[in-house]
Amino acid sequence: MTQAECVECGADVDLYDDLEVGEIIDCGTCGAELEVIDVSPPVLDRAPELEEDWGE
Amino acid sequence: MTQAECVECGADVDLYDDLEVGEIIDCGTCGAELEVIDVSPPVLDRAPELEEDWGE
Amino acid sequence: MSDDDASSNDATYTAGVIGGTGFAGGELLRLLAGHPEFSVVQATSRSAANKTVGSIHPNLRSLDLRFTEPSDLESVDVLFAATPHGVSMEQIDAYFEAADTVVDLSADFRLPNAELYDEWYEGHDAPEYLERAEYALPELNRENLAGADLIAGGGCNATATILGLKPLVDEGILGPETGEVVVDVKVGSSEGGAGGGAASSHPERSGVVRPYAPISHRHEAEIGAYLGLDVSFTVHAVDMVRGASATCHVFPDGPVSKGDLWGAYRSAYEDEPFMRLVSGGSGVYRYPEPKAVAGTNAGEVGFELDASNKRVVVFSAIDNMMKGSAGQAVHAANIALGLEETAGLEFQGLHPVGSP
Amino acid sequence: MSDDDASSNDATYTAGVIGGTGFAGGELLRLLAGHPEFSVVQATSRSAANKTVGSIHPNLRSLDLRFTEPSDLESVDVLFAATPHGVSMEQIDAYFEAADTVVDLSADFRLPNAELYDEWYEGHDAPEYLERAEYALPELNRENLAGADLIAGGGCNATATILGLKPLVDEGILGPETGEVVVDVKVGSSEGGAGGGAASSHPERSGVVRPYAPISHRHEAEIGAYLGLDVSFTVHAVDMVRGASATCHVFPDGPVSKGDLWGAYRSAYEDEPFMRLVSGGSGVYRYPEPKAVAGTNAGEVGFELDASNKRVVVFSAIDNMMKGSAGQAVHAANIALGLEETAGLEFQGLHPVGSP
Amino acid sequence: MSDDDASSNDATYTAGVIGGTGFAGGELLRLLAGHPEFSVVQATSRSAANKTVGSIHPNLRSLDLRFTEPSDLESVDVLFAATPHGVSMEQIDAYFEAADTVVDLSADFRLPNAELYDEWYEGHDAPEYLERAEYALPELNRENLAGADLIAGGGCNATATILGLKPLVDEGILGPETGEVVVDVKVGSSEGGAGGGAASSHPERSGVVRPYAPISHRHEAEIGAYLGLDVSFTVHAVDMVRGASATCHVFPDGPVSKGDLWGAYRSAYEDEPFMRLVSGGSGVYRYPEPKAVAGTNAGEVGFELDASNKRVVVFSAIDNMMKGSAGQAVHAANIALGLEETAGLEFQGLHPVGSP
Amino acid sequence: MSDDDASSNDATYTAGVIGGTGFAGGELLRLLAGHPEFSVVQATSRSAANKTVGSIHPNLRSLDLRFTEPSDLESVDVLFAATPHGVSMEQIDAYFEAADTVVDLSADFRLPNAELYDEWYEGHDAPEYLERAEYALPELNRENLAGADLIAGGGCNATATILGLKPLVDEGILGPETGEVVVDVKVGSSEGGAGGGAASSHPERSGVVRPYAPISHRHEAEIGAYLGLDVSFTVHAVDMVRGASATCHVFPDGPVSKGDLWGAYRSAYEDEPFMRLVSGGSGVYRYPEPKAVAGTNAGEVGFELDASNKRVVVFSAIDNMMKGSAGQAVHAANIALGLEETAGLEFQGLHPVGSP
Ligand SMILES: NC(=O)c1ccc[n+]([C@@H]2O[C@H](COP(=O)([O-])OP(=O)(O)OC[C@H]3O[C@@H](n4cnc5c(N)ncnc54)[C@H](OP(=O)(O)O)[C@@H]3O)[C@@H](O)[C@H]2O)c1
Ligand SMILES: NC(=O)c1ccc[n+]([C@@H]2O[C@H](COP(=O)([O-])OP(=O)(O)OC[C@H]3O[C@@H](n4cnc5c(N)ncnc54)[C@H](OP(=O)(O)O)[C@@H]3O)[C@@H](O)[C@H]2O)c1
Ligand SMILES: NC(=O)c1ccc[n+]([C@@H]2O[C@H](COP(=O)([O-])OP(=O)(O)OC[C@H]3O[C@@H](n4cnc5c(N)ncnc54)[C@H](OP(=O)(O)O)[C@@H]3O)[C@@H](O)[C@H]2O)c1
Ligand SMILES: NC(=O)c1ccc[n+]([C@@H]2O[C@H](COP(=O)([O-])OP(=O)(O)OC[C@H]3O[C@@H](n4cnc5c(N)ncnc54)[C@H](OP(=O)(O)O)[C@@H]3O)[C@@H](O)[C@H]2O)c1
Ligand SMILES: [Zn+2]
Ligand SMILES: [Zn+2]
Repeated sequence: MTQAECVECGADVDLYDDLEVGEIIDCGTCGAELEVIDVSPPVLDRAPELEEDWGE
Repeated sequence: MTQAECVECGADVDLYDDLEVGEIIDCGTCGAELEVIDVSPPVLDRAPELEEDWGE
Repeated sequence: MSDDDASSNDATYTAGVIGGTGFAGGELLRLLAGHPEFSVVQATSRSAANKTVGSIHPNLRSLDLRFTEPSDLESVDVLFAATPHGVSMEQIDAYFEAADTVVDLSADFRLPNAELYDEWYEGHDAPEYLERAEYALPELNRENLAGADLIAGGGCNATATILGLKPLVDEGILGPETGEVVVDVKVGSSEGGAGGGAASSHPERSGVVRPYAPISHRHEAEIGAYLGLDVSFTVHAVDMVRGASATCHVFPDGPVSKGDLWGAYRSAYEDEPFMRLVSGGSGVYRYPEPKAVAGTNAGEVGFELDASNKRVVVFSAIDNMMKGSAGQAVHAANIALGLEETAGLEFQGLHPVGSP
Repeated sequence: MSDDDASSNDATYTAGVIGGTGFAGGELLRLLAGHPEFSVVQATSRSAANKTVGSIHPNLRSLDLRFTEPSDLESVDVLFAATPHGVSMEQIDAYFEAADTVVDLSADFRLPNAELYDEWYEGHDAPEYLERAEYALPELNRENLAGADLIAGGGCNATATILGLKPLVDEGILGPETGEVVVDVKVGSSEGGAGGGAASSHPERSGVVRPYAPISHRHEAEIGAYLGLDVSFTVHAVDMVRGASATCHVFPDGPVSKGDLWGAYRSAYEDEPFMRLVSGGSGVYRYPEPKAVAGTNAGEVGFELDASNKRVVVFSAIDNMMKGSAGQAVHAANIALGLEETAGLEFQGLHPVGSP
Repeated sequence: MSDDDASSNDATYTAGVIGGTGFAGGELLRLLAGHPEFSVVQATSRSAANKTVGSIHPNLRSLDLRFTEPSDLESVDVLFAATPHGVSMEQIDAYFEAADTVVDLSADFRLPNAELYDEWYEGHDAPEYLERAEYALPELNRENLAGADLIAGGGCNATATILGLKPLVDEGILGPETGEVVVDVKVGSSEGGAGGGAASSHPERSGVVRPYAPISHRHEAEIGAYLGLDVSFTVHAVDMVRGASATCHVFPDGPVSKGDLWGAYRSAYEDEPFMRLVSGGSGVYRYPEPKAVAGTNAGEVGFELDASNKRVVVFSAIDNMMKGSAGQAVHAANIALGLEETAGLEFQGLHPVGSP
Repeated sequence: MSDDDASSNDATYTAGVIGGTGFAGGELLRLLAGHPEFSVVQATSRSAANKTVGSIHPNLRSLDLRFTEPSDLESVDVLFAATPHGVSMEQIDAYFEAADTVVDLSADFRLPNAELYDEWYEGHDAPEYLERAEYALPELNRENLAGADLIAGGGCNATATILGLKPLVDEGILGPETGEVVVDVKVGSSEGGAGGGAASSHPERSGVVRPYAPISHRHEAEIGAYLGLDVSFTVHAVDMVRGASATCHVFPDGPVSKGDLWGAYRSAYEDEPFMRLVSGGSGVYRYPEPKAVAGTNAGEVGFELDASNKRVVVFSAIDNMMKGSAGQAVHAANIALGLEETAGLEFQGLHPVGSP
């Protein structure tokens, strides 16, 4: 298992070995949705926000 | 029916003719509890606050 | 129950409601059907066309009216539109073909110009109507509503905030130059409309104090435009269905007395048919509360002076479905048409009442 | 808000309310103040004498009326009494000295005779009035209400039950000889009145399904007296403020069809101004629900036929503060005085609505 | 918060949860992660694969586990399936390839044979497993659970009913030949699962007493199969999230005393680790209530004797997410594996508590 | 249910609870009875002496313990006092006669000195203990709790606020010299304790957004004493039973980035066993919410940066009965005695959950 840094909060995010470019995972610390930009070495970026209406 | 001024908000408070010194009424505008201090002419003052716990 | 006839003969004006299955649309139908001067001739819906109004709004089961498609507008005196943002700006020409007066409840015509609109929303389809439209809140804009033919209902959180702060602005206690204005709003679930998703399901939405718009709520635009204030605005969802409550924390520049405050609020609202001042007093209900106005077009406003840190706290409570949308729209229409302001809006609310 | 004048000049009848700080009393005040034919001249309270009505009932802040002591009754056309059981039977002579017509909401005059009263309560002070009194529920007793001078409001759970079962009794589908009748009732917290104790505090009363009258509820007496049925009656407190919902599980002797049931319910309620049949259909609201009638004088009734075990399930929903008390009282007074039945009772209720 | 390690080393058994984003799945994950003898190695979801468990279940934010696709099952000792009806019967062979013991919470394996299944559902894909499966409710079926490899969790309303009536059946007070058994159930919104539609939205679902299954609820099948009783069953939605409360109105053939009833209930439940008798007593909580057991695996049962009409009223309350699903499943698994019955199920619930 | 033995043999410490019928007292009893290192030997009550603990706290029906008079204290290792303000300061000598360690949940020993106490309360009976007492909140005062013999539990609203703001103070983002700090708090009804009056009755308290402490709340004293901040503090009652949610609107002097904020909060709470950062993310629960921590000792903290007006909004949520009182007390006692910090406090909370 490798790790990458969350671009939102700076925490380490565990990455499973078979993760592929384009997959979305959430940071376990801040919950941000992160897109896998590269795998070796792993790079994460904020996933494009779904214009999700969550309560209004 | 006479009137007196509410010491809290300044609104006129209608006073019934048989009102007596010491009676407590509430101001119809601001709700403040007012004590009748004098009747001719009528004078109102804030009634001593009951240490009323109304929700905590 | 014997049927109410939706169109009563001696009504002066015919009315239509676009978006009749929605929450605001349902309230418009209730108010207009009970209004002495209106007769409802059409309620539109795409999803429930041909169904009775009562199949969606159970309180209106006695109303003898069926939804029809919005593509097929009937000619009316006044057309009320209660659709999501973006629909009315596309349809506005069609609306004016069908009606003399249009009252729109969405944000489409609320802002005074296209620049401000673009700043907070995403491009306007009919910017030429922005100036023509009048903001519906009578306590703010009564003088311009008489005879208006395009009326834009205010946002519910903006309405609560404007009602709370306007007296302070009018008296010069608050202005663009004074310090921070923090507006902390609490709202019920009907604000989200009938179409709610996962976050609005009963198990997830019950019992919450949920920061749903921590920053950057679009109603800031209206508040800025009409009060000239930049406010720090945060909205929380709480466990009620109806109601919006705004707590405004205000820091005037100089010393303010309770007398000053009473003066400002009494002069602003003493003659307003729907406004009540509720500040202190005794008993259970000492400050504005949404449930004290639930179901009504009333607005409650009150305040407290925090001498120690020179803060004024202003409380303001409305029913978002009434003063915050459908009631405000009918109130504005009454003024536009020269009717009795309170016509159709006389319901006094309930006590006791839970979480209406 | 400019004041409503509690006494409007063109009202035909003057009214007084005993127990004006209570929940039923507050609703009476609201209804009578908004009634075109009544003008409220007195509301009594021992605990809040001299205070404004609005200090207790926040929805009535615009009403210009103060509570006075009940010992000092003014002369009125109609006196409404909304005090706990036992008060009216002591005061009834004084009431008739002050008024021509008395409408009592307590159980004091509900039962037809002293024997039955003694069986369920503890001895009557004025048994001579029991026969004179008319049970207020128009759907049951309309023909005797015209001109009545002593009217006894029904119990709220009894009202819900009677409305649900009466059509079956009238059609002979149900009678003293048919099998068990199980009535499982769910009620809101306002049924307990304003004076609640520990069990009514918000932390203890929220979220409950609490069997509060597992057996031997006194409303069985009214149901027995007016429907001729011995029912197995159990009442649960649930988390709402207003509302009573009765589910009646009924086992007719012979086969019954859905057509029979529709026939019975339609012939009973088709012409009733406040009754709605809600049985099946589509959408969210398919059977009677208290929240669909909250704040109104409407009663919803519906049923389902359980072919497999020959059961009929009847659902019935009312607002206990309206059809179950204050609304029923005003409805009966309207009939007694020959007024329009729906006068003052036109409010159609709200949608959406939480737990009103 | 420092992370819990989902898999603790000294745990005896590995576990997987199918349907981990659902309401029952979330509770399984919570219980298993806190269980001294289990370590959770997999939670599946199609819609949230790769996401942390805490992104769906906010109470489990400290759990270091991500959802994976259900198509990719890991080998475990015990596999818990909490999917909608119909999924497990299709996947059951795959489940047994991955696990020695399968605990299914759906209705797929609850009924004893295919005939009964077909009568109430729509055709079974793997009828050969029906006989092999053991009904999970220990109070009914403890002796067959030890060593069972396919366990079928009971329906929540059936569980509440069976717990209430079983002691009467065991003592012969109630049987196929005795009179009507009316079961009037009140349930919370979590019973509908995480996927709710329009009727489950907060504005529509708040404050209801809504007859949602007036007749023909499928849980009647389980009750018939395991108690030998045909019950008249009606389910109401009320305003709570968790909880199922069954009120059973029972009419024994001959006279029954309170002593008989206490005897029946004490001998049935005295030694049961999760059952409590609550019948009368003093204070606020005198009969079973869902909120007294909310969050726990406890079941409360109580009764009252209505001498007048020879009725016994039985009250029964559980948390549908615990005793009614996830808790019952873990309890049964504990027995199947020979663990301490209460392991992982020790939480005692809260007081005060609102509507959990 | 077989009885739990309240005093388990291998427990290391004996404990007593003064005020055992209260809300905080009940939670203390639940936590201590389930704690591996404590055995409860006494729970006092004046009003329920001799009654079982389960007669008041229905979730504790299996606890084999009866209330005794507070005048008759047993010798214990640790005495927890959960009485209204003013009782402990009178009894403190008696408490220390009975116990080595005293944990008091009232405000009596929260403030650092008599001057500050007199400013906010009305004169202290035992000011000599004020300095000896340690504030119970471990996130603020862990280093002084080890070995402490007098521990003063923090106020629940103060706790929520301090947890939210402390990281900003520690990093120098906020200080006595920075601008206004507005703290807008929303709380549940259990904060008022078991003894509620008219305003706490279910009909009046349901569905509220009620400003109950508009200004001058005493918890400001604690916040000032321990964070060095003068805050503008307003508390609202909302419709939940448990929970306190503080929204802090903060205006740092200079520019702050999201990275600065994450840095401050992560360094403050990353190693804290009960603190969770919840700021954004996806799904339904994106910011701190009381219901996500209900029943647990967890605290959630999150923030958002309002670039436009240089505001930081900080959200903080706790269960007032746990992190805000009983849980905090047990946590502090664990530290004082050198036990595992999380001992007895492992419950993870529920999902879904309504309004617990
Ligand atoms: N809820 C509030 O508190 C509140 C307060 C102030 C202002 N408003 C504003 O009022 C408007 C309505 O809000 P709401 O809460 O009532 O929303 P809602 O419940 O979602 O109702 C929306 C209505 O619009 C109809 N509709 C949607 N798209 C349409 C389209 N393209 N063409 C025609 N009809 C369409 C829908 O019916 P069909 O899908 O059946 O056609 C439905 O009747 C919104 O603009 C909102 O911002 C609401
Ligand atoms: N709540 C319901 O759903 C419902 C439904 C049907 C019928 N009812 C009946 O309506 C009546 C009132 O019920 P409620 O729920 O409104 O009760 P409530 O809220 O407790 O009100 C009782 C009222 O009676 C007054 N009162 C009490 N004792 C009195 C006395 N000895 N003399 C004069 N006034 C007295 C009280 O005011 P002061 O203490 O200030 O004088 C208060 O205004 C009851 O008989 C009840 O059975 C109620
Ligand atoms: N709720 C209760 O009170 C209760 C009580 C007793 C028994 N039960 C039973 O427990 C089961 C789950 O109920 P629930 O309330 O937890 O429902 P729920 O909240 O709707 O959850 C269903 C779960 O199943 C997953 N799922 C759905 N279809 C699937 C498929 N074809 N293959 C794999 N996974 C699938 C869903 O996740 P994805 O969509 O992400 O895959 C979700 O995690 C049901 O059978 C129900 O009858 C529930
Ligand atoms: N509720 C909260 O959220 C919360 C949060 C933080 C701190 N606190 C503090 O915790 C304390 C208890 O609060 P609570 O909410 O649990 O209050 P509560 O529910 O009213 O309980 C108070 C308890 O104290 C007992 N008591 C009252 N006066 C007493 C006296 N003179 N001598 C001995 N016992 C007495 C009462 O029982 P008997 O009458 O039967 O003796 C009762 O058990 C308060 O100081 C409160 O400020 C509460
Ligand atoms: Zn992160
Ligand atoms: Zn005044």
